[in-house]
Amino acid sequence: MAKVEIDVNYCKGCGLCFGVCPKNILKASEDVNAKGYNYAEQIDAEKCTACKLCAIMCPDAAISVYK
Amino acid sequence: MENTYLLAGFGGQGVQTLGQLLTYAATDAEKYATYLPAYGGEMRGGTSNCTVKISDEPIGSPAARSYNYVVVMNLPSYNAFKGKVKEGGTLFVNSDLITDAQADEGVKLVEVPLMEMAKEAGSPVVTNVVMFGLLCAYAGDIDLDVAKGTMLQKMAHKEKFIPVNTKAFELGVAKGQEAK
Amino acid sequence: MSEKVVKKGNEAICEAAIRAGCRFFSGYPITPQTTATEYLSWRMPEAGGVFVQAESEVSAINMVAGSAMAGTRAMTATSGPGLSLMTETLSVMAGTRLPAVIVNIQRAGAGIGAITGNQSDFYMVTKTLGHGGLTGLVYGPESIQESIDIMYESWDLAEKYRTPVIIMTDGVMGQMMEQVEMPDYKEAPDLSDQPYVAGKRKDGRKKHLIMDSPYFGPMPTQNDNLEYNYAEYEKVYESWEENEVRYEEYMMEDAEYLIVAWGTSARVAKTAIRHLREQGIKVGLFRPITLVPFPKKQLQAIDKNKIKGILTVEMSVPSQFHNEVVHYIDKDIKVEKYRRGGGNMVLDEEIEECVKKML
Amino acid sequence: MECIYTKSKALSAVPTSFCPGCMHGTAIKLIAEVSEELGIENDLVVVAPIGCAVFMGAFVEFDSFGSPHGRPGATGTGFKRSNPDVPLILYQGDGDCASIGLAETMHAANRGENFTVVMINNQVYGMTGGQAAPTTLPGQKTTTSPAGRAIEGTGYPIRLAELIAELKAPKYVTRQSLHTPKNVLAAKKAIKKALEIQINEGGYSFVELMSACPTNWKIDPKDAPKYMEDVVLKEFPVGDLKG
Repeated sequence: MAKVEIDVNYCKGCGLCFGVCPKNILKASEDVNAKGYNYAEQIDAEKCTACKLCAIMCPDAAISVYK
Repeated sequence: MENTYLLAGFGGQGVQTLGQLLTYAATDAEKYATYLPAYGGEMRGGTSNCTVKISDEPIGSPAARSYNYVVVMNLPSYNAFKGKVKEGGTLFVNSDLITDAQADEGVKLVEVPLMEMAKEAGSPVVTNVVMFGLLCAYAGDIDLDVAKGTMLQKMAHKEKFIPVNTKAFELGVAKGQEAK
Repeated sequence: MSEKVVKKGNEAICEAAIRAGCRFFSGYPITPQTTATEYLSWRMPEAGGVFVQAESEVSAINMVAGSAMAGTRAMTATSGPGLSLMTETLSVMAGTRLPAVIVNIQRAGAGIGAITGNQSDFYMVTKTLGHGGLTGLVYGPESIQESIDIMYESWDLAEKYRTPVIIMTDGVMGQMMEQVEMPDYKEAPDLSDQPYVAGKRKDGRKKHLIMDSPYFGPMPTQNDNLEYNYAEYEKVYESWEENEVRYEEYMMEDAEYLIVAWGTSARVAKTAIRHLREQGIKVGLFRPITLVPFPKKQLQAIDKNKIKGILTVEMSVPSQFHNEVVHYIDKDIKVEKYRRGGGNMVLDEEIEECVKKML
Repeated sequence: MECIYTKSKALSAVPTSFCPGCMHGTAIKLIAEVSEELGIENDLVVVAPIGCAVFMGAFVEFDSFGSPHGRPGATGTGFKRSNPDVPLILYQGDGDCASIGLAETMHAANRGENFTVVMINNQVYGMTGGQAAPTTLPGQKTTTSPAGRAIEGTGYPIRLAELIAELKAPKYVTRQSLHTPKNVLAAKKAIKKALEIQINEGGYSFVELMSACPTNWKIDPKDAPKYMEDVVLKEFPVGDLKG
């Protein structure tokens, strides 16, 4: 069991996390946050291995990882 | 009473030290004194000069347009400053380097064979101590015992220099008294 | 107070800084300041402080700012060309409201100019510190003793008002020697809790975010806060006009003519005044000691029924101080000027002649 | 579930104001994490000079102070000499550190000042809108080199880390990059090593961090890492240069 939690208020939707996810389960949301960014969201949460690569890559410290 | 001194020579003749000595000695004699060096961008060579004022009162201007006593220790200084003596003042020239010196009207000329006197004292480098003794005796601003004490304290850190400096000072004093 | 000693001006003002608790100096050699840097190169470490010879005046003043933000009493000394380089950071320091002391040992003219004493940085320092229109306290002592006394209390004032303090001497005062009395040593206060000081954080203290532009405050936008906070700064400057103006009135009680001068020019004028008085001419001197705040009210109060004429004396061509003084003098009083530039000194004989022409 | 990675407590509780994909955020995040790991989050002081670096103070819980453009080498010297026990990071951009502040940077390094410089190298002036920097790549288009940086007349990109590594005094000089998780971890290790040197033995350290400025590069943030790998790092190779 693992999951990532993306702080919608911190995320700027840069997408740097998308390409580093080995399971390819991060993508841009349809919705926008208060600043107008299509923030990142996790799909297929059950595939997450808590590898932390997305969180390490995130320039905005928007991602917390749980295991 | 306020006396003004202009001291000039080439670098190495010790005119700045002479100016400082007068200032220190005047302080030891409980008078007011200022020393103002003229300085240039070059570190070596050329003429060197400074102004000293000694007074019974606090001193305003540390400079002057003309001076009671002007000391010129080489020819360029003579040419530059011989006209800077106040009427009734005295022009001291180093007669070893300046021959045929003439003073303006109303100015007394004192010719001093400074280098010869320094050699007689035992060292060619003590021309400024000779001049110090001479000025103290001639101008009468500073008690001679006080002046000698200041000179020994500032100039003779090593015991071996004491006799030479003392002799130089005394030769200068004798010359100053004679010229008065 | 200790006994009288003979000291060179530059060394004396630096020694006074040490005794006032200054423990950081950074400077870059420039004539006629060099003897100050040389003196502190050994004297500062001896006193337990830090001396750094900087790679430029730009660096020197920034090192001073850094040290001030460490809570240390820090200073630099320079001359005109160096001060020009420092203006960027003087502006920053005025904006940050950093206490520090800068000695400007003035030389002559623009660019390289001449290396001998002058008073031609008057406008540059008194109008504003660099860009932005902020200012600091500026002092113009007339003697080595007065520069010692002002230096000795400069950080107390700098810290009280959180401001840079500029002390304006010149090549004459810096290079000359005269008798002075040195004050006793005093301890610098612990400034570690001041909002402009970083590091040495005590438990529970919130972070200090030290900025040269005060963006934070009660207003909704940064611009509004900047405006609001600068208005607060202005109140501090105005309080100086009430509380910190210093000046000397010399032989003014019965004076019919007045010389107005500052710094070295003023001390030279005193000799002229003594000579003129001996000739029965009633002359006095009004001497601003603080250049910021400028003694405006005192100049405005000069009585046209008493004073027949005023002569300003300064070592600057074109005139600067003169123009400032004229601004405050009653229009019915005739104001003449005597000034020398190019690194030439004003002379008492020439002042005398100028006063006599006004009679 | 246990939280195995989250925002450092040394970061302020506000999102940064940097553009999407800007790696200033990454660098600041790493400094915050390292400060926690070394237990110096209450002691560390950062200098945040002009440029986008100036914003740092608002996003960290450390004491921080500003500096005129390019002058951290000097302000840092004054601060650290007067506060020798306080760990200090000079957080500078490449324009600040390698252009206007080159003299201050080199002389502080040459004196071996006991602080750590973290220089963000994104090859442009970010804050002012993407003008050419001394680090701009040959041929790179910027608002002041619209035809691409010409070597003739503007010279070559300055490799500051290499220049500093030539000096005798610096203890540790490295160039790292922030474009992949692996590089980010290596960059964090470098920052930690630099601070450990500063705290334990004392000495100057310089950490150059290759970063992206997608806004001024006019590139999608997602594509920046590949561009960095393929182009930028050819001019600015990563690795330790000294120590």
